[in-house]
Amino acid sequence: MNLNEHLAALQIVVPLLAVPLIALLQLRRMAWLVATLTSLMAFAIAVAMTVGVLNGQDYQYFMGNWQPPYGIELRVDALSALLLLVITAASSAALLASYHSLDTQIEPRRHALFYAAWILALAGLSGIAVTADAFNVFVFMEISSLASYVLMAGGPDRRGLPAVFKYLILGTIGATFYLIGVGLIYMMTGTLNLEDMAQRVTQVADQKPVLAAAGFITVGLALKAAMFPLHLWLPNAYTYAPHVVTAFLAACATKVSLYVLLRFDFLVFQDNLVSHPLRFASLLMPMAIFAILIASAVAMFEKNIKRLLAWSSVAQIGYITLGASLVTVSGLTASVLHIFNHALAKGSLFLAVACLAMRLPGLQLRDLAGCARSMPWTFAALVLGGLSLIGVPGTAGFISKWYLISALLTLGAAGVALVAVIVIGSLMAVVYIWRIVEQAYFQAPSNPAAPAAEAPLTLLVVTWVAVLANVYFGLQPALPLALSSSAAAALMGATP
Amino acid sequence: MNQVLDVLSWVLLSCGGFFILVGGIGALRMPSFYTRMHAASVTDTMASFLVIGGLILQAGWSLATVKLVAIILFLMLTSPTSSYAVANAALLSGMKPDTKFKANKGGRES
Amino acid sequence: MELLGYYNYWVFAVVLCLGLYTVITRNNLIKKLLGLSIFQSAVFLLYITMDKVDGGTAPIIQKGVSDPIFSNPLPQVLILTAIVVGVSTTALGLAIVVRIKESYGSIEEDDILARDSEL
Amino acid sequence: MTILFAVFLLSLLVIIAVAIIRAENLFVALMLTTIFSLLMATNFFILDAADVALTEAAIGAGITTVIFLGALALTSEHEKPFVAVPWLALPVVAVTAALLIFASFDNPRLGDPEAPIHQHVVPWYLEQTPKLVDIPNVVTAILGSFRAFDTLGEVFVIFAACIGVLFLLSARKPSETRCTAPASVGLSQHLIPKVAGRFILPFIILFGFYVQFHGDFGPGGGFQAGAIVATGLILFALLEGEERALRAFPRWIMMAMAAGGALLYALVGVAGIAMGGKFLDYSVLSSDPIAGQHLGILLIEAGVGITVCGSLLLIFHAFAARESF
Repeated sequence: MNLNEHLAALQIVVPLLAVPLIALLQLRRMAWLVATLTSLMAFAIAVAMTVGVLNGQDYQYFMGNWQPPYGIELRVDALSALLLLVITAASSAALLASYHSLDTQIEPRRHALFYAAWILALAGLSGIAVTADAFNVFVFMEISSLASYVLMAGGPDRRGLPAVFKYLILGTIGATFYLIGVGLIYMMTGTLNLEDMAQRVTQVADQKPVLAAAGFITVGLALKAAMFPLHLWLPNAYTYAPHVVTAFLAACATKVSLYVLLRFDFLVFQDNLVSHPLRFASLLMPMAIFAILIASAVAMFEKNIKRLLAWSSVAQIGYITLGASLVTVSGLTASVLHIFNHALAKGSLFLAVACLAMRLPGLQLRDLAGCARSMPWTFAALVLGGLSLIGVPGTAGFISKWYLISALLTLGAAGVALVAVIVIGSLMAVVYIWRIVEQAYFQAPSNPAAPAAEAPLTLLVVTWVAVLANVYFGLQPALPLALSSSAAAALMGATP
Repeated sequence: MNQVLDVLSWVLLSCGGFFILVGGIGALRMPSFYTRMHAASVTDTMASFLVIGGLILQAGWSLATVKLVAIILFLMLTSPTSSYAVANAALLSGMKPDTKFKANKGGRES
Repeated sequence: MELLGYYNYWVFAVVLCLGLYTVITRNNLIKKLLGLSIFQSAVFLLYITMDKVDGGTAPIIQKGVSDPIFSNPLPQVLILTAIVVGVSTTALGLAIVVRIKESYGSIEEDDILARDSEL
Repeated sequence: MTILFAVFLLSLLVIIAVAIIRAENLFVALMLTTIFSLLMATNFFILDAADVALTEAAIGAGITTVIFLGALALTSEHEKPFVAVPWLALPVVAVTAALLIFASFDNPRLGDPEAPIHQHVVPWYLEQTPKLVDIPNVVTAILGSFRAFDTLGEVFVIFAACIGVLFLLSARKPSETRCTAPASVGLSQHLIPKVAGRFILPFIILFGFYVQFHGDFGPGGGFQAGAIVATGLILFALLEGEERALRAFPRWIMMAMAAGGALLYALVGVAGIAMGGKFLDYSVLSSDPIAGQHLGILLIEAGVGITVCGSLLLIFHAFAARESF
């Protein structure tokens, strides 16, 4: 039995097998242990597959040994491998952090159910990344969404409940739109396998239903990915979720929907709809620009640190879509690279926030005054993560912005204007990160409830591993770069 | 023989349809809650038995007949029970049955 | 008669939009969920409409029937899944609504917003 | 004739949808939604989707209503009168509808045998099912074998909902809303429902098992059977009261069912790998591939039924027991 050929299936099956076990375990430390081990195992599988993909191996798996398009096919290429790395790494880091962080936020007897939902979210997200079947994507999207509603509603603040309810409504509308789109394409092509679909859409003479399908799929996934005018659910849902959950989901949940969007738009529609690249670009680009400018501006005036970072996430999704909307290999490379690097930066920032929240549960900006003295490590991590978010050379954030700018500059005059947008966005990021730094480092301690001690050691260690990963991938970007450039080439390769 | 059965079953079916109509009109036009329920119960019992009886004649001796008989038995058990539950709930929530025959509610009768 | 062949699609569109309208406009959270389940049901209708073949029967193979016409089984399989997804979402949404009612004392969206801004 | 009947039912569907929107009493709206689901199920039946009709009737009309009722009992029945005129929503929704109808003219006509979906993939299923899987119900063959991975996902969707509801409703209540309601005694004071219910109960469970094991040959299978058996047990809880129901059928059994069924399904898949095939490959389970398929489908359908039943019961009891929590 050669396990290597089953890796693609094991990526989902291992977490799925663990879920019932965790739900049955009533001991919370045991539940945590099993969940963490599962997540680490999933990470190991993702690493193994990444190595395989870089060596040119093609992970194609037929579920139940039925040939596609009759059965369900799993497929891992460079893009999915990158996504899987992000998902499993974020989950593992956040789970390690949750050992301490969760105790203050959720009653101990509910922990086992919480971890079961967590691993379900992990399985759902990795399922979306692995599968090559349009309907299977929907099923795993629902698993991950249901699980993430549960995770987000776990926070102690009652304002989290209406926020999650809103997310549930909008998320369900998004998923249902996706389902309508898939239904319309299925009606015209008779297949659900993405590869097969891409070939058969070309033969559809009349395009009205396919066009409607493209619209529904794009809008539905944009809702789930919190793309600019459809981002309304995100800030509150992230703010009131338990801190480790925010660290996990902010790093990967919206990106997975973006991944499906890229897959559909570049693999299925690109080749087949008349002037598709033009339509795609003209719709997405303004949205991306608005996202960068408006969301960054809102973040500048935000008073709660978590909400500030949540708004910054909306802006960063703008960068990713901006790269994709160029419809060139270099633009897509930058876009995919930013998926990876933003996950690193945002993940480590939210982990640092989790550290901070151990001593300062309110997380209001004004309470931060002078806290850097008592929590030097936490704030150093916040600053480094912030630098990566801004895109300072030497950090991961710099690499993707550099690639984005060089992709834009090939466009000529219009490109320069877009570069200006990126520069303005980055400057705004400087402002909102500076507001935290200023409060924490340069204000005299005024808050009587100021923290007296550093966060627990394990939490700090996890945070610092994440932060140092930012620096490492800022100096040694070879791995994500190789993955994202081959992913971009594969996506664009669909066009002749 | 077949002809007779066919005619008979259609008679039953149309009678069933008629009682459904009557029940529907009654449920809309009767003056109070309890009388409406009374009218609606016609569709539960009389109408459905007639319709299913007609269908049994159509089906002849087959597995479908057994299933239809099972449906009749099921309806005989459940529909009175549900009517009871509804009426009981109405009574408990404070809806008084009109015992003094004041049918001229709304002044419809002189 | 030709146009009647599209009637199902129109009903799908209308019911879908009625559901969406309820979700967007109503303040009451339970009403929103009811709207959401109508919205989802409409999609079931879209899929099941596709599966019909003239003169077909349910796709259950019977011995002895020569050259039968079957309706398409695949959309049915997909919708079985979607129905279960629908009830799962509804149950989770209702659990959240119950928690909202307990901590805010109301299930009307504007009341909830008002109560949060009091803080 | 059938098409006229279908048109009538579909029009009724639209009317009821409007009525649901207009109803201000949530209880009324809920009852109308149940009628909506039943009408939908009838439509599915007319369109030859017997399996889906059964599922919609059992889950859409049955279980969903029960869960809604549980939630309504914990919240309130009346909607606040609706005042604001939705100037924005109306055009958005109208435009969506118009676009969909516009696009529909290029859709294949209802029942068109030349439609693309009847040409690709599906003919293979209809042709190969007797040879490869050899069970009469093609829907079950696709659900249980060809697209078994979707079904595995589906089982975990309902398990996720069950975990979520338990997690959310096991939170401590805010102190001001805590009350010490007496434990519910159900309908045990009412003679007629009690007698009738007790009489029907075994038949409901029996029917559930019939649907479970007849799924290979006719409409039915794990989802429907799980929902039907769960309905029977919920009826028991309604008749006898929460407390007695939980004593007869405690929570840990339900949890073991919900988790065990999902585990069983996944393990059947792993057995495929262990015996040298792919995940969810049943052909290797036995020396004869077709016998292996039969065994695999039987096992996973059992897993589905057990999980669905356990999860739905847990969800119901989570709502029902919240009052006295």
